[in-house]
Amino acid sequence: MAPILIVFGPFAGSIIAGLFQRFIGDRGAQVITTGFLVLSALLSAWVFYDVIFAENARTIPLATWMQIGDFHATWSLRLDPLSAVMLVVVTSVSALVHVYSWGYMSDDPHRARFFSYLSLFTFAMLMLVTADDFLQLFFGWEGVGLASYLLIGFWYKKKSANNAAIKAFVTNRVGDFGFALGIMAIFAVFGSVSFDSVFSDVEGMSALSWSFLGMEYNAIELIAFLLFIGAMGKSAQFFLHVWLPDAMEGPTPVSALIHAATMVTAGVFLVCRCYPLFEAAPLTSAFVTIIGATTALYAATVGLAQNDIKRVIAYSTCSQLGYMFFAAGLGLYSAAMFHLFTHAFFKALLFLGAGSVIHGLHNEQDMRKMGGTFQALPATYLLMIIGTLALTGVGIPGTPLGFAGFFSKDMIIEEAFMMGEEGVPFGMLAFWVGVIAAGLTSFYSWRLIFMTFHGKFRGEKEVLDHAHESPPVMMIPLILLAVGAIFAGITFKDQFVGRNAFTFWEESLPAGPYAEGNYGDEYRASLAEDVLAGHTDLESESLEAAVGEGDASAPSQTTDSPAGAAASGEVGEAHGGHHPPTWVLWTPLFVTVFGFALAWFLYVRHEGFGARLAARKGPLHSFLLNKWYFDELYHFVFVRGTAALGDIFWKVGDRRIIDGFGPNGFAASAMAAARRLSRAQSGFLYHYAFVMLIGVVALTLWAMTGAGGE
Amino acid sequence: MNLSTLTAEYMLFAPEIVLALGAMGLLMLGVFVRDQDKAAAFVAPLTAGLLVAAALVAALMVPGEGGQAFSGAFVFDPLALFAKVAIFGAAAIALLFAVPYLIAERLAKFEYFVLIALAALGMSMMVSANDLISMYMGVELQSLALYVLAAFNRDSLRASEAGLKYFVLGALSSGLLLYGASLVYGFTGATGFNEIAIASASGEVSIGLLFGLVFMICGLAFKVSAAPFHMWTPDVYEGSPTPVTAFFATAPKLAAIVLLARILLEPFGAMTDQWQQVITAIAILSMAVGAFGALTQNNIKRLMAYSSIGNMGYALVAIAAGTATGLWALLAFMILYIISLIAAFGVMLSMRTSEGMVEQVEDLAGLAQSRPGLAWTMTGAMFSIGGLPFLVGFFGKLFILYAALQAGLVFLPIALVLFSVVAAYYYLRIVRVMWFSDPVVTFIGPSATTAVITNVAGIATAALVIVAPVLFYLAQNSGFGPL
Amino acid sequence: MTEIGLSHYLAVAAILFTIGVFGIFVNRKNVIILLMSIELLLLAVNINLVAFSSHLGDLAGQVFAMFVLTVAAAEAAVGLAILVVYFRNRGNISVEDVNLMKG
Amino acid sequence: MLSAVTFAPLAGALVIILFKMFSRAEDSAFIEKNARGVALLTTLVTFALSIMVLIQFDPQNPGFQMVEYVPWFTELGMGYRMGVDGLSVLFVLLTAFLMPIAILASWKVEKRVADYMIAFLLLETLMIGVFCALDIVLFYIFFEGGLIPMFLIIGVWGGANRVYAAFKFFLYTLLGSVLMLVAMVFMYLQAGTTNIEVLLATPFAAEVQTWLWLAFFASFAVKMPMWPVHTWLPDAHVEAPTAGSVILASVLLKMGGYGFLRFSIPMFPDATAYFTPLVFTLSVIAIIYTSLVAFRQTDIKKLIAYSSIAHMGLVTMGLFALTELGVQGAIFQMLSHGIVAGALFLAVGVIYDRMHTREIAFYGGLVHRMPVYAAILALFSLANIGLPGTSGFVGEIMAMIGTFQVSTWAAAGAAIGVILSAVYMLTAYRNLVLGDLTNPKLAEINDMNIREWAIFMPLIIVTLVLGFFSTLITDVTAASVEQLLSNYQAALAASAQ
Amino acid sequence: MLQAITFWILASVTILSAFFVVAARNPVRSVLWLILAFFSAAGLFVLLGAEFLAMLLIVVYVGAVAVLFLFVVMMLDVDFTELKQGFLSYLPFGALVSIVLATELIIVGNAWTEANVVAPAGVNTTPEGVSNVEALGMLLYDDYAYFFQTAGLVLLVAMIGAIVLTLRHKPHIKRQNIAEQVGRDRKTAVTMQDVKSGEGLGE
Repeated sequence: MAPILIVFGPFAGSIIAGLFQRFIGDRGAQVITTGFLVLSALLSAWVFYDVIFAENARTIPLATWMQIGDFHATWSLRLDPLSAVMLVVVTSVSALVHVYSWGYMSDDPHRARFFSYLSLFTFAMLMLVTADDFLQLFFGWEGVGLASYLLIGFWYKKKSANNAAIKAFVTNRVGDFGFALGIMAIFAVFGSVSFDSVFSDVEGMSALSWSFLGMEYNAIELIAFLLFIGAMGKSAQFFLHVWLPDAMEGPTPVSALIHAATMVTAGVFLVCRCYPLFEAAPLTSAFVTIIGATTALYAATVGLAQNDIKRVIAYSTCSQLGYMFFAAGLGLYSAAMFHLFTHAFFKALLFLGAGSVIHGLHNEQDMRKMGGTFQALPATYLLMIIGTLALTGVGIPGTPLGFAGFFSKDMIIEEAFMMGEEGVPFGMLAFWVGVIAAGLTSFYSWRLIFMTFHGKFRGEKEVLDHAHESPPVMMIPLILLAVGAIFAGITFKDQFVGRNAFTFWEESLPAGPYAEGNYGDEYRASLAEDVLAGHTDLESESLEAAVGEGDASAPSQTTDSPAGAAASGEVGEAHGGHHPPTWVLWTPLFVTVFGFALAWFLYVRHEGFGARLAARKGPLHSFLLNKWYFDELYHFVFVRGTAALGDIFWKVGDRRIIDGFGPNGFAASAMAAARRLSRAQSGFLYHYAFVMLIGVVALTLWAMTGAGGE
Repeated sequence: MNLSTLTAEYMLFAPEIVLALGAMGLLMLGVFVRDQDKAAAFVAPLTAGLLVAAALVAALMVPGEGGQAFSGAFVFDPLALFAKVAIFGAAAIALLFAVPYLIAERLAKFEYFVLIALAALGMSMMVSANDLISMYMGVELQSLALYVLAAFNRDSLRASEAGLKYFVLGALSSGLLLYGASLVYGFTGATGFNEIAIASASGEVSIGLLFGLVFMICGLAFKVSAAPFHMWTPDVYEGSPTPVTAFFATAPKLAAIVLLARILLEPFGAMTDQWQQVITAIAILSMAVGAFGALTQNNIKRLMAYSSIGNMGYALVAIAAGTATGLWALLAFMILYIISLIAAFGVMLSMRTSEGMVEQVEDLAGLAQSRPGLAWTMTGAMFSIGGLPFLVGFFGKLFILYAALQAGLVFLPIALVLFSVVAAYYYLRIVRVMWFSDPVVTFIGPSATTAVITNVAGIATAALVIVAPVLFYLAQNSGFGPL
Repeated sequence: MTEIGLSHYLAVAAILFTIGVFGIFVNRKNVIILLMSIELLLLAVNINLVAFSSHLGDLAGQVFAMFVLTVAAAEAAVGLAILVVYFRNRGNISVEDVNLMKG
Repeated sequence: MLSAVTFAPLAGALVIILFKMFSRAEDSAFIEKNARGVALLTTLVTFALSIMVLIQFDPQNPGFQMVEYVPWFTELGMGYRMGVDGLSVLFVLLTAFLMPIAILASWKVEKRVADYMIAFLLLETLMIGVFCALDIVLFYIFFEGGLIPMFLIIGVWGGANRVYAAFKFFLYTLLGSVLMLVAMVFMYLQAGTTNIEVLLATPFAAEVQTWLWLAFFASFAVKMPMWPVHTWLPDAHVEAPTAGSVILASVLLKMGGYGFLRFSIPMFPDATAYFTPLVFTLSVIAIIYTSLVAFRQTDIKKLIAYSSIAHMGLVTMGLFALTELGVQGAIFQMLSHGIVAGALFLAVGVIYDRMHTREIAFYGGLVHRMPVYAAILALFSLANIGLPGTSGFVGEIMAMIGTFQVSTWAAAGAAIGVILSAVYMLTAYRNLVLGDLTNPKLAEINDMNIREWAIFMPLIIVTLVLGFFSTLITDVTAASVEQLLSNYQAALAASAQ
Repeated sequence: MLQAITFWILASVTILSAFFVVAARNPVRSVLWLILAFFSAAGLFVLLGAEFLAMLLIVVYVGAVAVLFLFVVMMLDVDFTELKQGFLSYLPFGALVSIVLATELIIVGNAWTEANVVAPAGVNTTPEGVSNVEALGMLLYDDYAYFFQTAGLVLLVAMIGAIVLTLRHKPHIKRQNIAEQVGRDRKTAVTMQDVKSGEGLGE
């Protein structure tokens, strides 16, 4: 019952708020939706415990959606560690955003609609994460796309908002195009769309080749690739990233919830969910790595030059998603999920913090018109600093001291190095990109802080005078998120990627090379010894069970996946553990500090230097400011191209060719024939007689040819 | 020849006798009544009654299976029976249509009705002809009456021009027919169809016979207004008084096409291969002319003339099949076509404003609002003639397709349906004018008789559930079943 | 040249027939010539019929010709009547002018 | 039972006709006024009857059910035969379901109301007849007869360019179907019967099949319509009155798809297999081409019309995939499109009734005055896009999955169409509903009234319910589709030997 | 031989005069040429042994029909119209078609052989010792009575037609009505008018 309530509670809230606003008022709508969300969050926490620690992973079937022959799509709730993690992330962030929105949206006349959309989004996201088959996943996938569309375009009077909404939806659709084809391919290859039966058949199908668009591909590679296209769209990866910055047209809580913490991570979730497919598809995994790395670097560079506070964070999000993807591409699924988890807290924190700034400065988003606001917004300032520290991954390697991002991001960078060492394709590339991007991240994050809070205020005087700290209803969620941003890493490190990863993920994800390298077979063996020695408590029993299962699933991992092979094989034996060299551990911190220093130098020490740099409009700056001119390129190729093609098809194809030669052309020639016939009917007797005569002669000749021919 | 065989022979001829004597009686009656209008007023119903009586005599009095009379010059068989009943019926209706028109146009003369009766007699002889001479006499009896009728409105230049054109070209076609007949006679040595059948079936086909046949086909093609012998049709339809046009469009067409079918199927049944291609050519030309010729017409009578050319093209497709099924399909098609035509002409005869008759298509504008009953009837008639389903005309075409395909023809049926699509345009155009536009002129209501006949025919075009099976069984029992 | 057979008569009839047809479609002067051309047509047919009748030794052809003659007379009567009516309306009988209706 | 469903509307029409005939001129206003009521009542009764049919229908039985037979032209092998199977019963229901809505949507028609209602009721009889007929000639009569009332509906109550549209519609579709008529007669001559049940079991020689298939294709492709014979549809839709557009999009187009299912595929399996690549090609072209064209439309009805063509492309693609999913998806898509496209046209009708223009540029910012309308239009726009959770998605995805198994090209093309549908639909929605209310003429426009609510409610419910529980439909059609496909495979196997 | 010469003369006269019927500019001359054509055709009939028909041709055609033509030509005051443009361009093609037709027909005529004729059952031969007229008469009133009656009807139709088309009861023309004339008396014939002076008979 609880899972059902978690998922459908927000839905009910959404419906009530959306349809019965007239009866319950805006306040009622807020209370109801937020109430449902808080309830969901609490229940999610319970489910999280129930699934992961009480080992109660299960699937709750609800109803049949489609049933045709072998094709079976069901409505169900799959509760396993992966979805439990997502449940917690989604519901908790969503609940906080709901609460935050009480304050943020307090002046908006359409609050009920807003809360309805937010809850609708949450519902769709929950459907996505609890899906047990690809179809329901797709339902949630498109559902969040819809909610995102609605929320981006929430201020429907703004033309830019409407356009951004359409851009987001359509770009997502492009991704969904791949996803849908992926589903089709899955059904064509596996004869099923349910996760369990697909994943269990992967091995048998790994050699199968499949013809697609005239070419032969390895079936699994093909499927993984197509699914990844979907993930690219939703997670704003390179090529399909264009919508995310524009999505900032929506209200800030939306950005925090959808475009930072939850929806955009759905792509990562998808890849993790389908890791058996990606494990069996090395080429696609390599592609994932490349795309992830490219995105991480690209978004970071673009972030350097942006002036809109939300856009900076948006590119930051994009960049962080890149981290997650290249991690997943390298086989570091648990690390990717871990970063997803921590990222949710600090990125939501940053967005909401930015929202607080915007709220405080009366909807001012341009950082060039801010500065020196830390006195007016001290709490926000502090929280933003926490968020930035978490994002940039500040922490002392080798110790449990560090913000959330430190554990997750540095884990990814280090493991990328290790993968690179082991020869996993593009591992080293990913490592260096990760390092560089970390430096860039640090720079633009601190740039944001400095431009916003330090120095002199550059906007209109009145704005600063009226600047105010946000109300408690907005600050409390911020504080809760800040707590997460600080502690989520250290608390859950062992669970996600560390020693407890085996029992944490069970079969839903491989524990990852770090865990396997450090706590793998030897560790398990020693645990088993402990158990044999009589340390029987609940935890070790479950561990044993996990070990057993881990063994059962081991062969497929060790043989098929390079990561798995590396993890359980040579590395573990060679180094007696899974540890990168020390310089690798320190490099991220170093670049982070360097980035901070540079930002400080440019924006505090020599305040105005950055602005002057920007004012010079150098080619590099313009290139970055204009996001590498992607929008222009896409506008030219796709938007204009589509329009031109549409016009050609319509005006030339339909009107001139089809209608021109078809019905209208025929009608015209028929009328011409009719007029000619009508002229031949001259009214003169002798013409008539002559025609008759010709008829007679012709017919007799015709008859003679016929007679002769026989 | 003893008396009993003579009586039996004359019994076969009874409908004609009734008609001939009746017509002469009416002629006398008309002559001795001084007031012309009065004479017309009571000769008309009497003539209609006479025609009905003749039909009844044909249907009921002729004994048994029919047979041949006058040394085989005259035949009474199911085909003739069917055609006669239809001809007399159509003639009677055309005649009743005419009365109010003639009175309104100050043309009421009893001769009109007598001429119609005599024309019907000629047609009756045509469908019973079993000899070249009786064929010719029947054709001429009919034609002479029709020439006169075309020019009956003798104070109208258009009517007299129509009569003149019809006469000159008709005489030319008679010449062709005769020349063909003379060749056939010369190359077979006989004028009787029975003997010609034997001759044409034996051995090689001589070129003279073939020529004779083609000439005869040409002559008769004129009578059914098939292309390229159709040129008179639009002008004559337009120029003749409307009730005469209505008559032209129905009974004479049926008589001529039945005669043509009889000639081709009976005496020349063995030469199917030879005449089939001639008929095919004529049929395609007719369908094409019928389809395209009417597209630009604004005079509704002229339009109907082209429509008639096209429809005769369809009928020729049925003949081209050259089978009993084809004949059956032909009869079914013709009778359904005539029913639809009666409805259409009934409406055209109702197109009278306070200033006289109008006959432009545009004059029908808004009929659906001003006179919905007439509009529905005309709509039904147009869609029926166009061969749209759930109206009876569709079945006519269906049967023709059926017969043609059964006979192994493929090209003709396809041509038929394609031309019928083109033709659909102008039927739709009439419907469009009636329904889509607003009324421009107001019509004086039709007379009671016209209204009743028109509406009954209009309902019949839609009541295929009743009409089609009845027709079917009629044709079936006439001995021309499909199998 | 000396032996006159059926085909000679038929040839005469054919030429007459052609002249008759020719007269109909080539004539531009007046309608009455058309009527005469028609008579030529019928005459050609009659020659045909009589020639065949004579060569076949079958009288049916001659009887046929007789009826053709009869009908030709009737046709002439009706034709001339129509012509008169037309003349009364139109004022002349030029073939070129018989084109009120066309299209 | 089926005859009752079929001819109930005709009875209603006759009632109106009789009242019209036997009344004096001064009563005509009264008749015009009450014609609406009579028509609504008739269609509701018909709907009730059609539900009875569905209740009696046994979904387990793949064959024809509730068969009625009355001798009629028996010598020609014809007969009045009616019956439904899984392939057709839902179309009957769809038709009967949409008619009351169409009538309600026409409530504001003031011009020649009685004639209007007669035409619609006649049309309903013919449409239901198409789906029930078990005799090819009877089928043809219903199929083709429908042109007449539709011609009048477009021509009399249509927009400015209605004459051109009506003629184009009529002649185009007529041209397609006359060839089918020839083919039908030919089939009769081959098989000796016009009984569809028997014909389904009659094997035709392979070369004969090719020609017959092409002839049927000519008819159904125009009706669907498929590229490149689609150009009549935008014109017809644009000019037709709202209810006419609804019926045209929702039911008339489906006749083509139904025809493929009923005739082309089962009766000419070899030819079907042979021509499948052609159909796929045309379908994909249709999907992409018309989606692009739709994107550029300035007339909202035209946009929806082009969108319909694209969706029908998906249907033909699914049908000719000849996999269970493909066919089921196509059927589902047809039914769903019937609801969704109908609703979209109705939605256009709502604003057209108020402002009398369909130019997208005229509108903008409607949401300010018509929030409820905006929400409903959004729902159906999304359903048209094929958002999961609406009926639009289910058919699309099933058809595409089914096709992918056969042709990845076609499926990929269709998937591109899915992207494009979002582009044009959302753009149109933005331009109509969102943004500022700039046009002063719109300042007083009113939101939907109760009648309009009543029109949309059932459609909304059906769209969503089918979106979440597709088995409601697929279970009904499953047995028949399975039989269709197994017969098809068997026939192919037999001819391969 | 004599027969051949006669044939050639008659045939050429027939054809020539037929040609002049068509070609003559004056319709009166056309009629006269027509009469000549009939005469020579009658001669051909005699050559063929159809004496009765030859006589009939002269009596009916020359005596009635041609005279009727002449009458009408003279009654209708026809003026001679000039040939209009375009005629000459149209003539060659027309002539060509005519020649094709004539050639075809002559070829057909030459194709006649006895072999093609299947001796039919009902051959009507002229009995021995019976003249052509008598033989025809026997046939006409016996076997062909049906046609004979029909011919009567055709003539009836022609009569009705001619009358109905041309007979005019002109209402404003004074006609002599003898009964009325005879029945007049003073009462009806004479009326008394009281004419006042200076006013006249103003009606």
